[in-house]
Amino acid sequence: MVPVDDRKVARCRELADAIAADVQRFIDVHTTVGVERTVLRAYGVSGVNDEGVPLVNLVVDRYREAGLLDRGITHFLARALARGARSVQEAAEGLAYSSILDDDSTGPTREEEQLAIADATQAALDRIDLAREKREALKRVHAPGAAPLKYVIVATGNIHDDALQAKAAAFAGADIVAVIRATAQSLLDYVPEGATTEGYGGTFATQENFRIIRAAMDESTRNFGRYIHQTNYSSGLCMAEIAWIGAVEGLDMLLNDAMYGILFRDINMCRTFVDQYVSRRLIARAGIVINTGEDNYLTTADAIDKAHTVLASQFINEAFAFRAGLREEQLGLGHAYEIDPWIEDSFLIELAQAQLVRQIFPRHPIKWMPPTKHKTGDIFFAHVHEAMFNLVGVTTNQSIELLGMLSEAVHNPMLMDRYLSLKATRYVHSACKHLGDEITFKPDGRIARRAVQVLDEALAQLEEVAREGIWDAIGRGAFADVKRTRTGGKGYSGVLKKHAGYMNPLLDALEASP
Amino acid sequence: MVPVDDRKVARCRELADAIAADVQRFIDVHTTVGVERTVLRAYGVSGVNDEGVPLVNLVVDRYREAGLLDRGITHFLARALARGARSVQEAAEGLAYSSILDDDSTGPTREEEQLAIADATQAALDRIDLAREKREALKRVHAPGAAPLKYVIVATGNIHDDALQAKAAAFAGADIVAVIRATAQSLLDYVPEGATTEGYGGTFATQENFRIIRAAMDESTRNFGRYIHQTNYSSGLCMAEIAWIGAVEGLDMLLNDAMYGILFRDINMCRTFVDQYVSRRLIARAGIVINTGEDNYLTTADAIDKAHTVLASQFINEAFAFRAGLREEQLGLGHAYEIDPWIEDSFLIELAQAQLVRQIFPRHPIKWMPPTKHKTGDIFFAHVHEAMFNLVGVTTNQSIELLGMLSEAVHNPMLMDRYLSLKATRYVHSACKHLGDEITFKPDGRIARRAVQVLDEALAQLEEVAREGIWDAIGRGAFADVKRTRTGGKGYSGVLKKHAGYMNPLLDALEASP
Amino acid sequence: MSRKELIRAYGDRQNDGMVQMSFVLPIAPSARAREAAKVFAGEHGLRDPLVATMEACAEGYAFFVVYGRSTHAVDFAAIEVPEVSTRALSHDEIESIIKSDIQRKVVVVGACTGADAHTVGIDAILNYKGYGGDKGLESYKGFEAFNMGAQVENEQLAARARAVGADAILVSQVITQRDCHKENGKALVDLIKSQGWRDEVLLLFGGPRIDHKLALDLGFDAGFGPGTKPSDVAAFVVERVRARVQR
Amino acid sequence: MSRKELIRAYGDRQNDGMVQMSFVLPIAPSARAREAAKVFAGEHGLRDPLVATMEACAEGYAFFVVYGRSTHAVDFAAIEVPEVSTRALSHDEIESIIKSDIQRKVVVVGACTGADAHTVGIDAILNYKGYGGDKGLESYKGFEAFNMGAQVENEQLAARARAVGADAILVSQVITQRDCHKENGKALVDLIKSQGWRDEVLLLFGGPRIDHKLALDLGFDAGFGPGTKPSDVAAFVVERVRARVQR
Ligand code: B12
Ligand code: B12
Ligand SMILES: Cc1ncc(COP(=O)(O)O)c(C=O)c1O
Ligand SMILES: Cc1ncc(COP(=O)(O)O)c(C=O)c1O
Repeated sequence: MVPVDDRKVARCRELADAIAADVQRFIDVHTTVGVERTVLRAYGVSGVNDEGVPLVNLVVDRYREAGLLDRGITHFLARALARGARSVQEAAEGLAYSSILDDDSTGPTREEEQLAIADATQAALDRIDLAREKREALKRVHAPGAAPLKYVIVATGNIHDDALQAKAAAFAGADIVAVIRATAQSLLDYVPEGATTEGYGGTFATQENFRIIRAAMDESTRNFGRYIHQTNYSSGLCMAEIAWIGAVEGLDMLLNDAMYGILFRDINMCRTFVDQYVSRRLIARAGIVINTGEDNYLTTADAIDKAHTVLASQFINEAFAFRAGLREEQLGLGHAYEIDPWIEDSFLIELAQAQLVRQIFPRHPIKWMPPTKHKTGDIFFAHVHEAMFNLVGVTTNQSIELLGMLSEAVHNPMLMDRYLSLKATRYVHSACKHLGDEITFKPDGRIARRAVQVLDEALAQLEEVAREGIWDAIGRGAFADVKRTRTGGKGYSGVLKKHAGYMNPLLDALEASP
Repeated sequence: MVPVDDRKVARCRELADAIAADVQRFIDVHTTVGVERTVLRAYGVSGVNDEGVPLVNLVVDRYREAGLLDRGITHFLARALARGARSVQEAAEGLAYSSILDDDSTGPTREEEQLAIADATQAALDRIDLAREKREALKRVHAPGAAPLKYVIVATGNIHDDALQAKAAAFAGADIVAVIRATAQSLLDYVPEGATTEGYGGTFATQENFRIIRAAMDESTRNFGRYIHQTNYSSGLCMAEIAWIGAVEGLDMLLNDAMYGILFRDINMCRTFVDQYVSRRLIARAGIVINTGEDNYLTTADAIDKAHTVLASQFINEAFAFRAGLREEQLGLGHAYEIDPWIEDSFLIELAQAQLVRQIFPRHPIKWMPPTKHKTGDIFFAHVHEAMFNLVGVTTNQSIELLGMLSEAVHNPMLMDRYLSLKATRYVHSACKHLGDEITFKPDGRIARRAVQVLDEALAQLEEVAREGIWDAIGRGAFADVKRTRTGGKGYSGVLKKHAGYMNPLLDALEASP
Repeated sequence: MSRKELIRAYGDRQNDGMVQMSFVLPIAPSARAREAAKVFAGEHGLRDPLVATMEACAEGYAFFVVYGRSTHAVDFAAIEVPEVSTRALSHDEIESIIKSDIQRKVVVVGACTGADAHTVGIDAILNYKGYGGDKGLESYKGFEAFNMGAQVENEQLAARARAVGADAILVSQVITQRDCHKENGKALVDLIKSQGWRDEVLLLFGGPRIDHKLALDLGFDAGFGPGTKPSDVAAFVVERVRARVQR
Repeated sequence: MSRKELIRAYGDRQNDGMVQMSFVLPIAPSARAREAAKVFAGEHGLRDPLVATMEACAEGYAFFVVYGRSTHAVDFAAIEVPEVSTRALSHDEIESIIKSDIQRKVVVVGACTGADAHTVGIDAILNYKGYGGDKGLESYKGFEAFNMGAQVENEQLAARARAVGADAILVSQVITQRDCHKENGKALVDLIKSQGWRDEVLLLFGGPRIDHKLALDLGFDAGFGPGTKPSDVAAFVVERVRARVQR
């Protein structure tokens, strides 16, 4: 245990809540093209046109171009249903392709609309609940492994190789498998369709790809008698759509961060804030665990000087998540072992941070990322570096451990890299199983002092961010040493102020969820 | 810190002292061919005959065969000198080759003998002292690295490759370099001569080879501004001779154990006990640090069940060493990380042992050996396994750390293996530099309980050994699960009961050393 | 003709050829699999291959570590690689060359192009902060540096460079999966060529898997790999720009 | 003719051939050294070799890690290895075969020969305690096992085996530097042949670097490698002795 002043922690939470409240006022009166597409998907709209453009995009774009999207796409869908469309799909096709556009001038009353869409709304919620129940049932039969859960990525670009590699990982002891997304997918303003076999740096996140991996992991779960979690990325311009797909395809976790897209993909902040909110409403209902991305800060900023920005951001991410209905048990707050390994006592500094995070967020499934930035092509050294990371993980009882790969500085992990990493991690976790229970830190030693320092600095930063507001804070590079402006970045044109008559019964229902 | 009951420790020392006292009574009245050859070497006798047999062997064997060796070879050497031999060498050649054997019937008086040999005795002591002073002078200019000192082995079989590899090791951060001995050298009853280029499993220990490596390490010391220690093996049938060679060639350490040869080379125990005593008398004077071999026990016996035998043996080795005039600072007591890595909490068990040994022997330069027995050909895993070993080493402040090699289960270490090992060790030692200062162990936790258990078991074993005497204890397999008999094993015929007129002024002088 | 200088791998004894290999084969562990691994290693020219480990790393797949004595040698005397031929210059020397010989600001535009979002490398070169204590191009009075950041399309980059009259374009590529960095880099060169102003601008290529040779092959003027310092880049650019100005 | 079954290394995508190599070359790190490492790797048949690291590991020596796509394939269908052909037998089955079919004690003599002092392996096979829960030959009523321990000369071993009328001699060799195990093993076979009683005795060879194929090549009847259980050895010996007795 490191010394943690509860009053400081409480004050951090208070400040983070104020920061989130400010943004929430913006979120509540805005929607985005991504949110509207998500709603369509949730109602069951599917398919693509000849050029591969999803129907949900065609519909949403058409009504945005017509200046009507601010009423909510559900409004138009409901009108079409009220007017006799035989199904949601038919209604959506009409919205996309029919020669005349619904200009919202005459037609059904709001009550008629609501009646027309009510069943579809319930069906959408049922799909989420069903997927959740299915997952929970399987977990009851095959319990997950012990914490820290061992998380590995596969990233061949070809979903079939991914499935093979994912099963190999499960064989070798993985508890969580992520299929890394293709390099630029987060900047695509649509979700590709179908099983995909070409991607650079990863594989496209598509509904079919999610299914393929889910089936593979369910198979492994049964084979190895241990529940294997599946995860993917709900960040980028399709944050909410992917959250929906993940929710209904039985994903267990999603990378989902209130600010990652802003900082690391230069996505507009207004867009991201609205999208993250809606995505998290879905995630909350689905019982999915999110993984936040503060670990990334230390890839661009210094891991020692800027350690406190990770903690400050974790408080902010938490505040946003609470506002979207997530429970603490769903918050896999991220941090990382990115200190230069050649700094004296680097291990102690890391231990301090990991222990601090653990104590401040005791019920949260903390996500703990391995060294990446200081990795070089010396794979042997990298492997040792990771062992020390594993040791901190098991000693401070981190929940979700992304395993380091000895080839980190070389290529996306290969079958053998993952095998070696899992083997070494199993060893360290087992050999040091009760180390954390056995040791205490000197009350005023280097580790304790470092923990106090990081909390103090995080508190100071939160005071400052609360004073200026998150918009300006990001503007001056408060996180990850990256600066972004309120109206800059990708996807800003997809943000709309809600019309007084904005309709979104699905979101209403999610917001009313317990 | 682990709980250590000082009374139990005191009792262990008392028992070990009694065990050694019993053996010392035997030692005091015996000599061996090895001891006598050592004396000749010390007096400056050198050279080999046409078949490569050293002159010292020829002399000693001749007088042993004649049944006269029990008077001490010095007796005959002194007589030859008193009778007019112009030099020790000439005297020795006479003893070896002259057609008439000195049957000790008539001749110089004891006083004349003493007078004749006195200068040579002083010269022998001076050689040791000079080598020691030279070493100390170099160390004053170039201080050794920080503890744990990083110890690596080279073992190419060819002394010139060894020198190259030794320098490479120093370049990569080694503090101590050992040239491993050729596989069967310890069973040779003579010391080979000259620079050697063929050896299996290692390189012959010869005086010339020692010189070549010393020169290489002095060069590295100056190049890197860090004192590089040289070590070799003083075990086997030539224990005392090699101790002498090491003493005058400026070795810093010697593998030297009171019982290793008995247990692991099936060398007769009477022989070994006498030889170890004389070898240690030389070592004491030379200021050399010995490394004992208890680590080996865990290669044949189970590292968890038999951990206490290591501790018990350390007390015994210490008792023998004290009787030979060694100081605590010269006692590199050995132990090893040989626990099956796949046992849960294996790291904790090891931490307990290492900490216990550190506390019980606070002034001793503890020698800490890496995992070997459970290594497999998975070099990547082996590398991680060693990282955990390094961590225990730096945390519990071991003094001399033999570095593990990722290729342990494959071949004698190669250049790259040593490089990688040194690099990884530098990292762990630096990243965790003050870890030991920062943590305390739960007073009644797993680690503390394990430490108490090991000390208790060692005490019980010492009680038993003291009761039965070490001879019988070894007879029933008390150490390393190996059984040996008092008159069995190699080299027994080289043990002689001293005659009433036994003469050995060099040993007398060493025994009189402060 | 130069003298041969054959070099071999070195493990234990000079020229013993010792190398280590690891790989996965799509077969489950067995005596036959072990033999297959030996044969496989042998095909690579390893004599006496020793299978140090064979482990099931997935169903139907085995992981192998093999040691063996490589029979191959390389004639080191015959190895030639183009090296970026600039002498190292200090910050002050660079400033003074610009001041006295170029007599105007040297303009550079940099970006991490295509789908690549790894800005740390290009930032290290351009931003004031620099890399490993060596300040970036922004810190030079004589440079005007524009850093367009990540995921910049070649078209945008070319347009911007032209607009500001860049002396040099700095392209960073970190992602290399299936050689996308090569395609991406070459596409920029081709674009600028097709626009007809290749001769007016220096093209620099950089990233962890880039070397000078590769960059030249792709049509750049220079390539910079891991560990590049901003001053290396600055020195190269000013020397070339000076030569141009003085021509 | 059997169908070919070509296998390649697998990293990321089926048949991508990805392998990792590491080695030391007697040259200091430099751009030329990096290129030399690439060429060296290329000589082994690696396509697109990527030098992941190049580090000074000694003065004038560099350590390299290289990845590349191996162009080699192995026809798995063509791989044949002799395997010790005994079915696994339980302790009880073995005892009962001896009792009913051999009807006398089976005598074995084991040793670790030459300069080799690694007794753990032979002890694991012979001593009561056994290996990994599988009890050693001493634990069988039907076996009479003599364990001569370490550093036993071939002459001594042969003499002892003859003296006790051994059915089988068990030789362990752990040290393999410059193939001393092969020499040592072969010398024993030759000795017994020259003494004219090779046909009367089973010769078993074992150790971490021994396999059945090697043992056969050296003139032994069987070879046993890492992980051998005492019952594997017992089963082999009784089956062979039974066959002999029944002949
Ligand atoms: C930091 C990092 C990230 C950060 C990037 C943050 C940022 N804003 O840059 C984040 C977390 C966002 C990230 C994301 C991803 N990353 Co990344 N990332 C890294 C990491 C850990 C370090 C890279 C780094 O910053 N190095 C430090 C800098 C200083 O070094 P450098 O780039 O080599 O630059 C130096 C020189 O090369 C040179 N230089 C570089 N550019 C230029 C240009 C010029 C003109 C000149 C002269 C010189 C020059 O000068 C610099 C100073 O010396 C590497 C792994 C590693 N340890 O190398 C992976 C790595 C590069 N990433 C990788 C991947 C696959 C991704 C993702 C695609 C993963 C995914 N699917 O989600 C994403 C997507 C990113 C995208 N769209 O590009 C792979 C690339 C594999 C490959 N070879 O193709 C790597 C190798 C990790 C891996 N093993 O999988 N990543
Ligand atoms: C323990 C050990 C020692 C102990 C030996 C104690 C003893 N009484 O046995 C000690 C510390 C004394 C020792 C010393 C040395 N060792 Co040593 N040692 C090892 C170590 C760590 C483990 C070996 C072991 O016990 N394995 C466990 C047993 C159960 O496995 P096994 O032998 O493979 O046996 C199994 C099978 O092979 C089979 N089997 C074995 N024999 C037989 C025989 C028959 C007939 C059958 C059927 C089956 C069978 O059944 C067994 C059960 O499955 C290895 C490294 C390693 N991790 O492998 C180095 C190792 C074997 N030693 C080595 C060396 C070089 C030495 C020394 C020469 C070093 C030196 N110069 O000082 C000395 C000298 C020893 C000598 N003269 O032989 C090298 C050998 C290199 C090589 N390939 O040539 C190794 C590989 C270490 C290294 N990398 O340098 N060593
Ligand atoms: C929260 C979060 N989202 C997404 C990603 C991956 O991003 P992308 O798919 O946008 O490259 C990461 C990267 O690690 C992340 O931390
Ligand atoms: C104390 C001691 N002496 C000697 C040796 C080496 O012995 P030898 O040279 O007899 O093989 C060892 C082995 O590690 C040892 O621990």
